[in-house]
Amino acid sequence: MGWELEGMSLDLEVELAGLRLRNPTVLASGILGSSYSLMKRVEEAGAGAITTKTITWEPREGYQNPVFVDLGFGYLNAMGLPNPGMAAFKTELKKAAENIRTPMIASIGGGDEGEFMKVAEHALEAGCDGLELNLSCPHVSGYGLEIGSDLQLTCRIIGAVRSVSSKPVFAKISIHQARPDVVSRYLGSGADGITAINTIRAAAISPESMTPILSNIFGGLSGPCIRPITVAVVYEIRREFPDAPIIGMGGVDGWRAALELILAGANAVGVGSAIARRDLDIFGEIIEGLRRFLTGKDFKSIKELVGYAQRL
Amino acid sequence: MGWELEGMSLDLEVELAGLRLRNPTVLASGILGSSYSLMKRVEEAGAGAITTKTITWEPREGYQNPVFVDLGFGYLNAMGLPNPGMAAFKTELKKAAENIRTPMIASIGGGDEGEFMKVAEHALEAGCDGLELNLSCPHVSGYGLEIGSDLQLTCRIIGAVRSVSSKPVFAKISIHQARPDVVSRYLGSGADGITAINTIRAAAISPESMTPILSNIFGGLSGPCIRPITVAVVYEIRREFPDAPIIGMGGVDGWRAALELILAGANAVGVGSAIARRDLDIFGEIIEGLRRFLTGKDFKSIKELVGYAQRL
Amino acid sequence: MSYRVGKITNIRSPTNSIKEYEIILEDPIEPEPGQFAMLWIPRVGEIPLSFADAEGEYIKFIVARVGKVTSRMHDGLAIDDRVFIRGPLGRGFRQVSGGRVLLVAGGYGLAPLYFLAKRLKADGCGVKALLGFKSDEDIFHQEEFGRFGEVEVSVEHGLSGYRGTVLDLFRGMVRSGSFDKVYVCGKEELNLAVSRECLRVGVPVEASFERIIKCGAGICGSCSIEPLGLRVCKDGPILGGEAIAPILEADES
Amino acid sequence: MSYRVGKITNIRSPTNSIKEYEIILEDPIEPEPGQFAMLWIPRVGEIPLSFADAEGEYIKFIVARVGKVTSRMHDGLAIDDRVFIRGPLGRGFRQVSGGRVLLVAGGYGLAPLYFLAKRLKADGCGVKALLGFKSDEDIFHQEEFGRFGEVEVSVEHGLSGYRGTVLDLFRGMVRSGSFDKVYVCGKEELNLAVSRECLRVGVPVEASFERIIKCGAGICGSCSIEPLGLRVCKDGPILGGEAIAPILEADES
Ligand SMILES: Cc1cc2nc3c(=O)[nH]c(=O)nc-3n(C[C@H](O)[C@H](O)[C@H](O)COP(=O)(O)OP(=O)(O)OC[C@H]3O[C@@H](n4cnc5c(N)ncnc54)[C@H](O)[C@@H]3O)c2cc1C
Ligand SMILES: Cc1cc2nc3c(=O)[nH]c(=O)nc-3n(C[C@H](O)[C@H](O)[C@H](O)COP(=O)(O)OP(=O)(O)OC[C@H]3O[C@@H](n4cnc5c(N)ncnc54)[C@H](O)[C@@H]3O)c2cc1C
Ligand SMILES: Cc1cc2nc3c(=O)[nH]c(=O)nc-3n(C[C@H](O)[C@H](O)[C@H](O)COP(=O)(O)O)c2cc1C
Ligand SMILES: Cc1cc2nc3c(=O)[nH]c(=O)nc-3n(C[C@H](O)[C@H](O)[C@H](O)COP(=O)(O)O)c2cc1C
Ligand code: FES
Ligand code: FES
Repeated sequence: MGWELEGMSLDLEVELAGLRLRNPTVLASGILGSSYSLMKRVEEAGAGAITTKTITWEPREGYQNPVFVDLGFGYLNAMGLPNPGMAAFKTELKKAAENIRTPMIASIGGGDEGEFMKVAEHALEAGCDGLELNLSCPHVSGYGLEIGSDLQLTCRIIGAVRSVSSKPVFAKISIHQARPDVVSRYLGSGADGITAINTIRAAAISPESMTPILSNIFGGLSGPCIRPITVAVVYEIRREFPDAPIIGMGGVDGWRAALELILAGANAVGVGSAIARRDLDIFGEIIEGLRRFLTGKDFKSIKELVGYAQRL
Repeated sequence: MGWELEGMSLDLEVELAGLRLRNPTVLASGILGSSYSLMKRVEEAGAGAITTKTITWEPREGYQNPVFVDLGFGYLNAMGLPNPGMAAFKTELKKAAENIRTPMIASIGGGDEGEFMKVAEHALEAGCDGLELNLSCPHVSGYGLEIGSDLQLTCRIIGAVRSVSSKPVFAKISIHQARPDVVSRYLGSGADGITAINTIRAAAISPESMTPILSNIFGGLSGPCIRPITVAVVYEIRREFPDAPIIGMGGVDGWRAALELILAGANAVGVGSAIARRDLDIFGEIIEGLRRFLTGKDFKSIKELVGYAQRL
Repeated sequence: MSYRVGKITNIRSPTNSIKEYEIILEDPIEPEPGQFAMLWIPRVGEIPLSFADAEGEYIKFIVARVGKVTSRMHDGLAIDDRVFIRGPLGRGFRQVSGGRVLLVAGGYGLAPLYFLAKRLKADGCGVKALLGFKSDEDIFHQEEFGRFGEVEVSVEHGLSGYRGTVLDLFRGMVRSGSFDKVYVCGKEELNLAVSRECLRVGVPVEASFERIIKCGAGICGSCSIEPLGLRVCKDGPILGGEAIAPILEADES
Repeated sequence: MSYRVGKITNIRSPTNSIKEYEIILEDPIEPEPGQFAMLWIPRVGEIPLSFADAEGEYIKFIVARVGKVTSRMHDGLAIDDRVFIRGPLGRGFRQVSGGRVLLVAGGYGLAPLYFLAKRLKADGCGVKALLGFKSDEDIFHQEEFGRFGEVEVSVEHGLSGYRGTVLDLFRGMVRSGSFDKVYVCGKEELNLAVSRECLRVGVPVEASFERIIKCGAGICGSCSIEPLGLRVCKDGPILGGEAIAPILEADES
């Protein structure tokens, strides 16, 4: 591509498994990444890369309301992977591939190797710049973490998708897969990078109604409250795998949080549920904050900060 | 025992694997349970049961400061299981056994089966009313979760301690062991009940210093922010094991939080790091709040509420 | 906590398919007209409802029987029952102060406009409301609107008021050129038709849109309106002429 | 966030083993005399220090060279360096207003008493301070205390002031009966001996205690004082006569 994205400037630019991002912010999967028009808005807000909502082969309705709880310190959601299915999503992906210059990573969901493969192939055909395998959604039966809990199956899926993909493949993991031995197997099976972490299985009960709040009872916890967990996961993966491309996500709610994950070892940081409180302005705030920090500390590039907290 | 504890009243009384608690509050392990005098204060504050700090055979210094971070929505700690070792701790346990009427559960730490056995035997000799096996501390090498990650070893330890104990044995688990298959193996190996959950491995990095805050880098996350995770764990264990005695802990910071865990399925609730903000008054506040709730809703006993949120 | 608890203090059934719920919350809230709440009925579901009124702890919802949750509400809710709400959510109407204002409501779309009329009147506007219904039995809230200004009612089949759609009634009226602002809430076709007309004659307009609301927090993407990806729960539900123009264009093409 | 960031604006070395650090924080805090902070030096450690002064964003610590962290502070910290603090922690002195007050300090124990003297003087108390040191070269802060009242200094080996321990100096003084309250901060033996004397002659007394502080939040149990399990970081560091009496009893038995 011969042109430069607006907002591209050397100080914040990062390279992620071959993708070139104008800045280290990445829209997290499941957040506004369900149509071309929404992704376009996210690009305009400044995101360095955009991940789509997880796409399955068949359309999925998702769960009944309530599907979302704002807990103050974080959020609980059980959307149930609603999406129009690959056939319908492909139209959006194609429009996005044509009109969005920020790298677009398609999040792939599947209940077995075959579904992962089919969805991945179509996503690549539609022109996405990378794939993220959802091996970690903690509240959809037959998908996500239920696949991710089977190490052999997961490695087979990673290997199979890798073998058909010309674009980088990220394995998106949960807290339960955040162990050096598991990550090592994922990388060994062909994952080009790691996205960490997905939401953590959780629930909320209202004392007033004496019932669970989510219609699905179980959901996933995100937001600031999981950031310390994300920091530990990213730190440890970076320590064990000095060269692995890592998208750190979980609890980024501003530039300080983004910086914390970068210092721990993330090459790029996902922005997800914080948009509920900060809206799309959060991308600009993170970008500005990181740039101010770099300047104040006399660093030339954000790349110098990746894993900086590990220096002793 | 022929006498009644002050504050014993039928409405809040619970039975926990044979232990009779005047109310469902339990002091969590590692919180003020390191000397007789502190445990006495906790009894006076109203606790229904008291868990000691985790005791190892040899004395342990613990980690250097900083060991504790108040994150607002929760707490991060890496104490490093400091304790004076079983020989010195025994004096405190004996004083406590003589002078404290609230059931006292000794938390047992060990790096192998032998250490668990030795510490357990001495704790029983000293007169504790129950044992809790720490299989889940997430930041001490060779202890806690490092033992708990080995299912066979863990089951052997549970079985061995069970075989020498006249008192109930609780297996204290982390989020990673909170799976029906694992819990089922623990119960099958002889655990009388489950304590869930321990802190979650986490870390914090200061953007100002660009270093980790804890001297040990990794610590455990506790407090309100992990409550939704605890609720899901307790709910799921209760659903799968209708009769298992469960001490739910993680994020209890008042009566509403305690009630949430009880409605999810906990027979008793641990109170830990919330004492940092609420001090010992929190026991009275929980007890009063639960009593008011029972009265307001015309329930006769808190036992009726255990797992109530699972009714459909 | 995530939800505020409210207690139902009054229920009215102005028509067969509409119920009004008066609710007292534990704490006061300050919604703007046009904003909405997610109302959760435990074990039943959660739906978006516009504030039809609000004052301190007091709020009112006007609910049409449509499907699962609204039917369970109509059939099951009683005075003293508790409901759970989160909100206020979304962006409300941008109010003008002073001037002549026209409100156009289709059916239960009058809910946010009633709340708006009350505020506009207090701010010194001259309010005229057009309320459209299917038939005579569906008419409600005519007198209530009367307290804040003029009211005209239209029915498609019946004898009361104007005979026809509220859109027809509106068309005749807006060309008079005597309104400084038009607010509309009804089915999407009504919203778009009224907006198109206003854009044509150059009268500022705002309309209240509906989509399936899930998160209500602007993150799940469920409530997006094409072609610009405006989220009903965050960028809306009230959209102004500039935001509606591209929707009209997409609609026409 | 967990820590407040402070910037060192001034460092003084009144003696070979003592340094005073003046620090400006980003936001003002309001510690009471007797309260303490946990001071974190990244990559070095974190230790408890009493506020020796505080006013808005300005705070002062007086630090004796003792071991690892304090030595690294003495040798490594420079003006403009940043430090991290959490606090104020613990319970401070309960101040009297009016009356005659005696302060008894052993070495760097004068830190919280200096802050207290300043406040007491402002509240109209007549302040007398006894500052005990090992030898002539250890004397510091004598003039500073002079601003708030009378000062007497004791040295165990040397020529300045009273020749002996500050305890001996104190003993002679308290029997005069002319003090309404005694505050003491020094080694545990000094605290206990002074308290014992005060309890005997019936003068209200408070002392500042030290234990190993880890969590600083009252939960880890590290800082417990026997026999009652009082936590220095939460119930203290300042304890009054009633709390000290059982410690004295346990000490004697
Ligand atoms: C911002 C906003 C404000 C609203 N204000 C009011 C109001 O004040 N009074 C009122 O009566 N209604 C209002 N509605 C519409 C109301 O939310 C729906 O009628 C209700 O959700 C239907 O729920 P149900 O379970 O009864 O129907 P369902 O059984 O779920 O479905 C029946 C029909 O309603 C549609 N529908 C379902 N859920 C929604 C939803 N969340 N949003 C929009 N359409 C839906 C379905 O597509 C289906 O065609 C509002 C909607 C929005 C988006
Ligand atoms: C509430 C409180 C207020 C204090 N205020 C001041 C003050 O204003 N000025 C001042 O100079 N000192 C003060 N201290 C003492 C100061 O905290 C210790 O001197 C310091 O922690 C020693 O750290 P180090 O790394 O230099 O020594 P280390 O190398 O850790 O140890 C040297 C010696 O000091 C003891 N010690 C270590 N850590 C502590 C600790 N956390 N608390 C108590 N003793 C310890 C050790 O047992 C050892 O004997 C205070 C202590 C407390 C508890
Ligand atoms: C409403 C919502 C929907 C989500 N949907 C998906 C999804 O479809 N696929 C996926 O891999 N992760 C999904 N996630 C997880 C996020 O991508 C992210 O990993 C997690 O929320 C942590 O980041 P945060 O704290 O910034 O939100 C979703 C999260 C939320 C809050
Ligand atoms: C300072 C601190 C020390 C702890 N020490 C132990 C311990 O020794 N053994 C153990 O099993 N759990 C220990 N825990 C975990 C608690 O017992 C509890 O499981 C956890 O903190 C969650 O509960 P909370 O949110 O109420 O604090 C410790 C927790 C804290 C905060
Ligand atoms: S309902 Fe989720 S974005 Fe609007
Ligand atoms: S230092 Fe932990 S209780 Fe005081």
